[in-house]
Amino acid sequence: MNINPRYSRQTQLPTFGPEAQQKLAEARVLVIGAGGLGVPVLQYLAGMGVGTLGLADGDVVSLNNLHRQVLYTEAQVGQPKVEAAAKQLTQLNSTVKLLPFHLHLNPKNALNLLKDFDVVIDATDNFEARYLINDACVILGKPFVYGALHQFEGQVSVFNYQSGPTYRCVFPTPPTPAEIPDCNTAGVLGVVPGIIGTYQALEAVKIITGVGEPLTGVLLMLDLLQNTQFKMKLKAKPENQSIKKLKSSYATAGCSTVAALSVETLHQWIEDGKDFMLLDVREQQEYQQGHLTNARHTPLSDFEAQTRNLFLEKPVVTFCQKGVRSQKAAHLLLDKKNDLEVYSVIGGMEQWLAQLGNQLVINQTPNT
Amino acid sequence: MNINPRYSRQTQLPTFGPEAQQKLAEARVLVIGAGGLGVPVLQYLAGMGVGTLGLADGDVVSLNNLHRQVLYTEAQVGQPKVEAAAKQLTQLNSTVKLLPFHLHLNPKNALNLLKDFDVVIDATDNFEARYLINDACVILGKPFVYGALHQFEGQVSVFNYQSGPTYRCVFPTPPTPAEIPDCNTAGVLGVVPGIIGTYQALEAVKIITGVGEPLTGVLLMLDLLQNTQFKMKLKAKPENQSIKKLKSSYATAGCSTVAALSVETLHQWIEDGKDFMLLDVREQQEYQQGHLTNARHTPLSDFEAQTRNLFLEKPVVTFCQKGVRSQKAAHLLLDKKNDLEVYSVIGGMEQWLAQLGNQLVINQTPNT
Amino acid sequence: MEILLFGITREIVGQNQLTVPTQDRPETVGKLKEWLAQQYPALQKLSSLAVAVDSEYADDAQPLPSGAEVALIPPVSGG
Amino acid sequence: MEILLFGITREIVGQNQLTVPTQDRPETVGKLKEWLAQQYPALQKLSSLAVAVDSEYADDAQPLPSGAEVALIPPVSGG
Repeated sequence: MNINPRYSRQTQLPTFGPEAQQKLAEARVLVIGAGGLGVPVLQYLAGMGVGTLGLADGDVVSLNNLHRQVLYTEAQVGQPKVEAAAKQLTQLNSTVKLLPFHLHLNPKNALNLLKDFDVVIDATDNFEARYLINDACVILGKPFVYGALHQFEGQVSVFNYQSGPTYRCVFPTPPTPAEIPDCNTAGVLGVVPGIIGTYQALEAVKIITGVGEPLTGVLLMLDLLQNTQFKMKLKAKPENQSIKKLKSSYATAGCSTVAALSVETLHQWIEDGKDFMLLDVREQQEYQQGHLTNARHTPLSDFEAQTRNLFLEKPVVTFCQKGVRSQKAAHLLLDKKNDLEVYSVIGGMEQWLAQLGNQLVINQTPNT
Repeated sequence: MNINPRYSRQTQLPTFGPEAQQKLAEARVLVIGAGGLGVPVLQYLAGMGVGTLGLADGDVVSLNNLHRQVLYTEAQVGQPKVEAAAKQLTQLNSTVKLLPFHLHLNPKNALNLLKDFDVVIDATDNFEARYLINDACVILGKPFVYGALHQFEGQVSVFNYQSGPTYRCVFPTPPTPAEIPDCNTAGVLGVVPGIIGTYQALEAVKIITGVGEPLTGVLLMLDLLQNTQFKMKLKAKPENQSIKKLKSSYATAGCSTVAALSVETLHQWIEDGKDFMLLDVREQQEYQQGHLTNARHTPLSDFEAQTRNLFLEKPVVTFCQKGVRSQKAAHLLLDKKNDLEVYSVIGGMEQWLAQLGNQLVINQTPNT
Repeated sequence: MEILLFGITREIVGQNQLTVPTQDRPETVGKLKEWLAQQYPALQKLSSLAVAVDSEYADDAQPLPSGAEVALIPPVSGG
Repeated sequence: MEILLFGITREIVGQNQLTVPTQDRPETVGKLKEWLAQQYPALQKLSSLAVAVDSEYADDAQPLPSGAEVALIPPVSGG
């Protein structure tokens, strides 16, 4: 067995050894969510030498992510998280095969995305994604490591492992937004997802290597303000293990998310010929003064009528002058179809002109 | 009160709010050790917005650190950890004042170093440093957050906080190396110090902000293989709270460490006029072919005699052709004086010539 | 009977723990939920609320012995 | 009497837990240490070994009641 000096401190652990290291090297792990939980999971799994590490996230780095998403830099604000993360993680361990997926998980892409991995990490921050991950893992027979938090409390468990209980065996149905705070609105102390995420990384290592006791059949609750823990033993319920098909939508009304898109990424998407619909929601005069080459004009003042007959199937990118109206338009679209993949371009036309000049701009009149 | 949008997710926590954030901004925290424990402590304290963050460590980044010290990059191997860490942390949060100290803590520098900080984090990996930190904190009246680990077990506590118990109230005297594995020789699974370090960061936040219950008067033991925890209530013993003076040495025989030094840092030290002794341990012919301007010739073949009358007081840097003999020499010096600050230059003369050419080299003859 | 609270149930009740008076002691988990809904109507709207009895997940039909340690565990979604 | 083991004491004893036979039950923490030293001479060389009795730090003189839960906690230095 090839012993890599890089991992010497792990392989010299009597209970770990080169055998467990080899299992890590052969493992394919998918981390869904590259935020507060995903960052420590990714950092430690990459550092420890997981061979293939997929990372899926549709968001870009925001300044108010940095207090807890300590992998990113101020200079990466506005960049897609998976790109930023892959860049950082490669510098930490260039021997890990990193597979970044810049997307929001949805019922159309989930099974295809998950099928190539051995272990899935649920590092998301909303119920929609959590129930979708659960159902997809049950259908595909993949174990997944669950982590979630509320203020100073955390929950960790390993679900769907060796016929063990699933997430639905604890919480059968998704709560509505009126019941439980969801979305990206609750407060989080920076280090709390750091603690929960490191626990998740360790559970992934246990599953992959067989070292230790994975948290299967148990929900671990951590109260980090008081440093107490509580464990609830779980029972597998057959009706939750026999899911055969995903639901068409997992959206809990009112809690869909608009992803932010940087002008660089938009430019890249156009150059790459990515299949999406670009909606320019500015008014007639603004549009005529200069618009992107492939933008469809759907002014916000008449948005409902303008979009009534649109076939909302592919991802939609909304675009305006400064990035405010495009947010509103994006939310209007989500109200129509709550599992739509929607992006709003940060800074809009002004940002585009500042960073990319007249590239791909039609009818731009000089500022006089 | 100034509300920084960067920390919006923290300040919107009802139990935290802008007041706690302001306390973080005003806090001065010293993290001793920038290794497995120190890295997560530094990442999260910097991310969360601690105003002044000192980091003290005398080591350089090694390849076999990267599995658990996930802040560093492969390109930083060989650089002093505190420099590498400061560079990374500045990119995460440029508003934190970072104070890097490239040194090994010793009884001469400890009190002066610690006195300017409010809270100390013991993120070291040896008993020598841990007892020294304890005693220095008791003398100066500073609380410190203790974290340590053994295989898959971790210990966390807050010591010397508001007249609470100290480290010596649990473990009165340092164990000898024959009793307990120490030094940098035991195995560590990458994510285990990640979990303990994030707990330490949270305890530091509790002390600084007054939010939650700090782990004072309690030793928390985590068994991470089985996900169990055990708490031992502690009692403060007056004899441990009345320490007035540091011991002259905390070294536990046989467990002193040789720090690695890069040629760049050595060059910097010479340029800066830093006060240290440079010993070239190569043989006569090698030395004559070219040696650094301020190197004293003490060949390894006659090392004992050559160094018998040296006054070993200031830091010593050992230097050879490739970096192997300098390691041996460094250990011989430590056998003579086990609290000596000793560095061995990585790659020796060959590395110097490759990176710095003939700078500061005397009598270099061309390779013919 | 003591009931440990977690997540949103702490905020609804306003404390980390709750005591059910002896004379009210419900016989099953289902009856306990009814009692809770009466005392704290906001708890009623939690469609997925796990109940642990002596540290094990319990269905509504499960009896509650007199010395049982009960915990209310709602789902949480943050990350 | 059951004794929980941590750190190096697990390696010395070879398991995570230890049972003291009823007929041997020591009366104090100090006597327990003597008993342990006899059974596992390697434990004797631990100069700093904390003993918890019912989750509280205990000095050698502390009596050991019959139902006591004991834990052996050695210092650890890794980081």
